[in-house]
Amino acid sequence: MPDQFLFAVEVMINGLMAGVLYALVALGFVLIFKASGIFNYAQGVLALFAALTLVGLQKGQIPFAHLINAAFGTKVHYFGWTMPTFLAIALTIGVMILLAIAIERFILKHLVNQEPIILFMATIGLAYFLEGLGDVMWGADVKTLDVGLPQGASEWIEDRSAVLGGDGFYGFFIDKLDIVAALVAAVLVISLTLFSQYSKQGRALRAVADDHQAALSVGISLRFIWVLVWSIAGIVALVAGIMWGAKSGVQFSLSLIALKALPVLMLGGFTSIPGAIVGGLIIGVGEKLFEFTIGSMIGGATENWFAYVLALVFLVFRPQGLFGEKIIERV
Amino acid sequence: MLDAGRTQETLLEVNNIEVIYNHVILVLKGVSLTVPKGGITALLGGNGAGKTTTLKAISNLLRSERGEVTKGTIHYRGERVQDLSPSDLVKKGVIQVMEGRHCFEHLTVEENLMTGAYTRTDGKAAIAADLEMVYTYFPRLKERRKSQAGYTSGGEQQMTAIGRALMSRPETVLLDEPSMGLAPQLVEQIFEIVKSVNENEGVTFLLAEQNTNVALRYAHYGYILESGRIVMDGPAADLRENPDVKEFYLGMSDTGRKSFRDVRSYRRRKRWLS
Amino acid sequence: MRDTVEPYVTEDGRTIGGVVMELKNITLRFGGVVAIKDISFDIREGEIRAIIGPNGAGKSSMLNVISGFYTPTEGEVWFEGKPRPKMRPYQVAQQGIARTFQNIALFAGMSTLDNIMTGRITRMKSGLFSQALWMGKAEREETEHRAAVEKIIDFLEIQHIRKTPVGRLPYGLQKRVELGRALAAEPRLLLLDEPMAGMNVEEKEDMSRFILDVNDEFGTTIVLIEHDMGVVMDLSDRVVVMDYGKKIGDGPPAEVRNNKEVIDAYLGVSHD
Amino acid sequence: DLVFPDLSYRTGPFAAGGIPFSDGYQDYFTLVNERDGGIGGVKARVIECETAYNTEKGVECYEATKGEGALIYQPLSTGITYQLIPKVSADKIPLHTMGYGRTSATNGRVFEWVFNYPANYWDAASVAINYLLDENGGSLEGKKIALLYHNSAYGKEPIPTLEALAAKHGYSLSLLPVDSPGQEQKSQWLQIRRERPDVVLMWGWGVMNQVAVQEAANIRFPMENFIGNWWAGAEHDVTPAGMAANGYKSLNMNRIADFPVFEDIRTHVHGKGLAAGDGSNVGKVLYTRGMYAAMLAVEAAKKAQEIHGTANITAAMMRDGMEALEMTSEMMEALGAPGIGPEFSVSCEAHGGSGMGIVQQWNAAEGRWIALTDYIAPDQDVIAPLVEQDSMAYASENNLSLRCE
Amino acid sequence: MFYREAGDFKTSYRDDSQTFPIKFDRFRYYAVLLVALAIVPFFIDSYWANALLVPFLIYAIAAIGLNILTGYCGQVSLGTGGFMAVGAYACYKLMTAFPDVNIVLHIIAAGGITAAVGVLFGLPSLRIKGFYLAVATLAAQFFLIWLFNKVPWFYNYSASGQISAPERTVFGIAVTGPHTEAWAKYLVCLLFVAVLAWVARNLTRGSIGRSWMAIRDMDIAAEIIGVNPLKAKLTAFAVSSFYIGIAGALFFAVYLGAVEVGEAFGIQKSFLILFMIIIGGLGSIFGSFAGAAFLVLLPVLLKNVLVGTLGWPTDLAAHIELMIVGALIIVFLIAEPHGIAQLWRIAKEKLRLWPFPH
Ligand SMILES: Nc1ncnc2c1ncn2[C@@H]1O[C@H](COP(=O)(O)OP(=O)(O)OP(=O)(O)O)[C@@H](O)[C@H]1O
Ligand SMILES: Nc1ncnc2c1ncn2[C@@H]1O[C@H](COP(=O)(O)OP(=O)(O)OP(=O)(O)O)[C@@H](O)[C@H]1O
Ligand SMILES: [Mg+2]
Ligand SMILES: [Mg+2]
Repeated sequence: MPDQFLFAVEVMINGLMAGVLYALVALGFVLIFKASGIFNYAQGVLALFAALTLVGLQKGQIPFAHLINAAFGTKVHYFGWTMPTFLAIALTIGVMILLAIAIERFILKHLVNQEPIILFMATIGLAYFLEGLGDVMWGADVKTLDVGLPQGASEWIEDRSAVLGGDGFYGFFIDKLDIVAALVAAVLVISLTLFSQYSKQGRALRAVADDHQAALSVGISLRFIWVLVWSIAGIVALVAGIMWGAKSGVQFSLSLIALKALPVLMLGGFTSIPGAIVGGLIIGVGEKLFEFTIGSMIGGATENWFAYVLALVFLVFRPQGLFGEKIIERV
Repeated sequence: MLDAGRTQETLLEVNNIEVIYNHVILVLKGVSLTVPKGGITALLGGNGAGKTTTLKAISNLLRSERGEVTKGTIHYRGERVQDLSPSDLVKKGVIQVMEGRHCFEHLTVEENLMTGAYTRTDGKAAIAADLEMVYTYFPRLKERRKSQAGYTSGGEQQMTAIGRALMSRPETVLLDEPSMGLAPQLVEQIFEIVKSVNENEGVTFLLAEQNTNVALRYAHYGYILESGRIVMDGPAADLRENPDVKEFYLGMSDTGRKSFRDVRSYRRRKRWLS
Repeated sequence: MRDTVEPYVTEDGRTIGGVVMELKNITLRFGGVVAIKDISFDIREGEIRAIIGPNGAGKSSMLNVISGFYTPTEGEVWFEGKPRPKMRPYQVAQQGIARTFQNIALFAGMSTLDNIMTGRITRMKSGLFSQALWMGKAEREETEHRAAVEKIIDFLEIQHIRKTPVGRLPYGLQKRVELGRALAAEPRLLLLDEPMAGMNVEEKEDMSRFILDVNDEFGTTIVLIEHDMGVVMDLSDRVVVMDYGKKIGDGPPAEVRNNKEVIDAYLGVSHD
Repeated sequence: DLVFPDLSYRTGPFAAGGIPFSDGYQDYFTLVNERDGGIGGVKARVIECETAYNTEKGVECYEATKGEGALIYQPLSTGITYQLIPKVSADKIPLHTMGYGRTSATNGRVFEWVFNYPANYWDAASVAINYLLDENGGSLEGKKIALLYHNSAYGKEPIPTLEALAAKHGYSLSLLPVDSPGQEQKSQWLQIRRERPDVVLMWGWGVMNQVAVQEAANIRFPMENFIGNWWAGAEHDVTPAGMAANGYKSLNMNRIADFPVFEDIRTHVHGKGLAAGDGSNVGKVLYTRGMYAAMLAVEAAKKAQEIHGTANITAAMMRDGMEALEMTSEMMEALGAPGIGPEFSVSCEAHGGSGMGIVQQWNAAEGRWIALTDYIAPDQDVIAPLVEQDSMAYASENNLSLRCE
Repeated sequence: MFYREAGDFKTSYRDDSQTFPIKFDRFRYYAVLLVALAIVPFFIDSYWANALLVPFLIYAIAAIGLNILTGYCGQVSLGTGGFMAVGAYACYKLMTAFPDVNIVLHIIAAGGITAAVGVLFGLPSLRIKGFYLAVATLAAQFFLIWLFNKVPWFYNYSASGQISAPERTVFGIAVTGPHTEAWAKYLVCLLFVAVLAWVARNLTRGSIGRSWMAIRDMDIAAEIIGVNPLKAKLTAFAVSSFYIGIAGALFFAVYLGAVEVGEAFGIQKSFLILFMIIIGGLGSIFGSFAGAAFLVLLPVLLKNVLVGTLGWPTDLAAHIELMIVGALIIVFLIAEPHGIAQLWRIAKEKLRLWPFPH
């Protein structure tokens, strides 16, 4: 059945696209892991926070309005202006950088040279804090995010590919938002790879991940490196927040996209930027194809666990992930 | 005091410092020392005497180990440096080679060396030239430059760590146990390198060593540290002649070198302080 | 003991036994790097066998081969007269081969006592249930082994740090604890990788004393890697010299010391 | 005073739905206090407790408030409802689960303390099918209907009913589960696109709704054939998709209109600065529903006062009031909310109300829901046996003897 | 001044390796146990039991279980929720299939079944290490939840897919079902906690515990020393899952009485319990209690203060509560990275030196 085959292809293409969206979230994790060996649990919340800030700025929401109203009995909500998108994005980036500075100043600085699990824990504290802060600042209702990204099926592709199949086939469905996401992801991955592999800062970043103390001893300023990567991770989170927020509105659940990124991260390797994208693509295609072929027979909604099982299978053969740095085992 | 090694201005001055780890473990109980510019100063002492702690106090790496200097002062070129960050100190020209190598495992040997030049701003060419210099000092590293440092042998890692420090064009190097785990030939070689860097480039060294024998041969001045206190200091040549140092740090008896086989009919040393 | 070779008399007149272990044409490669190139030598019952050589020569790798952590690319390890089949390191340990590590590999989160008790793990047999209830066998066994471990603690003079977490100990003491952990296994063959690196003379003397005592009192066969030529010359019965994966000398210390090739490759100047 | 705990959720993944409901629920009690001086002269006191839609926090809230003399619980969460059913039965406090919770609790013979009027999930499923029957000239023979559901107890509720109805009306039903929270629905919508069902029904909550509406628009599924249940039909479910959501339909158990009671709320509650929340939700779907819930509680309390002849009623009396509740058009008119819900009456056997619902449609240009139908009755022939079966199983599992006999 | 080892000499190795070598600690422990067993049950009301103590005790069991795996054996697991679900569903199936067997046996058997499942999902740990291992356990988490949600046999084909615990008694006193008294719930959980904590303590001080810790601290060295990694890791998985299974069974049967799998045992639960042991202290049984207390009691306390005492709006209070919990976690970590247990230990060390500063 050629149609069946074409459907499978369609599912694959959409899997690839979904994978790109996962990878966007995974990328933020990778950056921070690479630079400090920190498994950043707060990455999802960071995306939420960035998206909330963006929408809040765009719509001219008064930050902490709820708190102010509760404390002073006032009734303020909006400034009454709306901000042009690009300006809002620029300001949000500014906020993310400030946040990175604060994170370094109040958390990381005090936790130099601690074991990974402790740093992981600190990011959990951060996640709680940011979640609360985001809510207090901007409120917990669903917000519509509109930065002018195209949405919906690309009719151009749909029309042109419809001829491939029979009557039951309507052409390939590809979401325009996904195409934008893929382009953005490609740019991000390439530039970040170049940055970390070939620049002096990139080298310093990998050095920090290996050994905090030694990095300090050769004069690398941990504080600077951390502010740098957390800023970049914040910006990546903003990108992820925009892409996901455009689909679902901005709300608490946005922070749960981190769960979609975990298997990607593990499959690709915690330390590899290209790994994040390749991992994303494999997971995206794998889970969608499985749901398409077998999942629907055994009751559906298999994607969540299948992503992990797939990652697990890969890890059994390569315990450091596809592109992760080999775990050095020596005595 | 004799003037060996003290002929020039004082570069580093540590004044009566006390160090506490984890808020409870008192390790240094008032250590003072001075390092003259252009000299090689050795810090000697047994295990756990506090050599590493002293060096880390100077380079400000203590904080990351939950240790702190609770008393006393540290001055570098007359300026108080206790509150600077380690990277500021590197910019001022003080770099530490840490005990136990601490190479960046996942970076190649060459990348490790390049991180040493992180704070430098004098251009790629100068850095490349220094890289060549390090390779001439340590030809073995050139052979292994593309290997991940995590997979190189202990000695190779030690060379990498020293080379990495030299890459920063330091004014003062704090060298912690450079000879540990190195083959005898290489120990000599490394000290020769220290000496020639010291003489040719005018780099000042403060080195903590267990290998008293070699250290005192190359150093100008020595301090002996025990249980967190300086118990003796003097020009290296004098220390080498001191009978106690001879017996307990150099392993010499009146009749030349003692055999390790004879240690069993053994007399416990006396401690200067404990 | 199945003697494969006649007993052997050392320089200083001590008699040592037959061959316990024989390494036959060992080659070890990591990708392009050849760490060990076709090396053969034997280890005799009760001797102190030193391995020396420049840094990166492959000494530690050789120890790793013996303790089963690396599988040689080519060649065989014969133990007690039989070729040893491929086995996991813990199985090798169960055969009575214990070791210390070049970069201290203590269990940093545990106390000195627990670290040394871990050394006896191959000898402790009580099951999960009896341990869960801490009755009968488990408790008896624990007390018994504790007594044995206390002997080692006394022997190494580390009573005062019995309950200290080892992560906090100074380097020299950590090395000593590591030795204790290896000794606790009451091994037939004890492998020591640079046990005295980073020690001053006094501490080396202590360590030498322990090594000699173990060798004498328990008749433990010892393989020793060390860079301090004084120690090697004084303690060892026979010395293997390696240089970048090759064997360049093998024999009693005095002989090795004067070997031209060894001097060039390793010693630099002749030591006495 | 009369205590009405409000187990709300203003944080967590479902806050968007929890906030307006709770605002409406609380504002109405405040209104009754401010305008009428309370219920039968006794002030109502609302104790709000945040559950974050989390069952454990729900239990904590229940335990914390029940000692205050709580008269009725309205947890707005199927999960918490299941925790509370045994607890309220033991503590003898009525539980009202309006259009959610355990469907078979509609059988008052088994569930003495649980009420789910005016309608339940199975009613909803049947109302939707009856609406479709109506649209399709009385026959669904050969039609393909897909159910897109939240993969949880809540989402699975309508399946038995829809299957029974499929057997009756001859449509084919395909099931598409979406895992919580439901941000990724690509597979499901690609499948819908392939299979082209005539109608997609949705049992969603939280972010799942928003994504589904967006994805439906993406594949250009005809919105008028996409029908959500009454928990998938609020403003915030459709606004993120913008104009693309135009035409999306959903069920409702309460009509949306500019009821006179809102004016009262604005003057007596918001005007005095007593609004719950930020006061921006008046008139929204879930606000109206929350207010309706409070209205039903107040009416039941009045009934209880009437029956027992005391203004200071207890939880047990409240239950009696609920069981005797009768909502007529006149009453609703008098309350300033004409036609807000269907007419219904509660009895010892029947705790489930009439089960009627309307279908409404989103008009994106005007940004409001427009009712398409009047109250549609469910098909009790199909539902009643299912209820009987499930509630009897519960009774036998828990050794309950039947009431009302 | 009482807090000294001095004068408290040990004359046998047995005495020396007991749980509380210092007399004062020993007495305090017995005192706590006595109060918990003999006094609290007479005063407990249903709020204290259902909202605070019962969840605290159950989480403490789960935390001890996870601490055995993660804190003692060093294997990071994010499958706790899934394993709790196994315990809960196993208990449910057993309760409904064998109504006449004592519930305590069901709970223990549920632990046993969970242990078997745990071993199965522990197998990949032989190859996969560190945070990567989390993937194997996450696969368990998501797969198990999916399975219990999807296969009607597990929930006895009930319409909603929820499971509810029927009433069961011990010595004629109801411990599950709606008519359970607060004190009965509390006491059942307390006894399980007491026994399980004692067993955990025994396991961790013996040779099995040491082999776990050796694997945690340096797995390669441990293997070369003679620790069989397969055995060590799998026993850790088994014992840990046993505990978690029991916690799951109690959570379902005694505490909540009815659960829906995705809601009660979702990934959030796995994270929550992991947070507990990290905050409490990895590799410490006391830490498991401290962490469980911190994360169960603190939010309730904060809520009561913010809403009850200060009268803030509930949503604002909930948000601020999140911020405070988050900030406190960070503050704790900065003060002492090794958890509350370590803070406690340092406090004791200081006390021992008191009045001298060092
Ligand atoms: N991070 C730490 N926490 C607690 N105590 C420490 C820490 N680091 C070192 N110490 C203690 O401080 C004392 C001095 O240690 P230090 O490392 O300075 O000695 P050292 O002279 O360098 O010895 P070695 O020759 O063995 O390197 C030792 O007793 C050690 O146990
Ligand atoms: N796992 C490995 N992978 C790759 N290369 C390795 C590995 N282990 C050892 N080597 C290489 O093999 C060579 C021998 O290493 P080994 O550690 O045995 O040296 P060594 O003789 O012990 O030196 P040292 O005295 O410095 O400790 C080194 O060049 C090292 O880089
Ligand atoms: Mg040192
Ligand atoms: Mg070596």
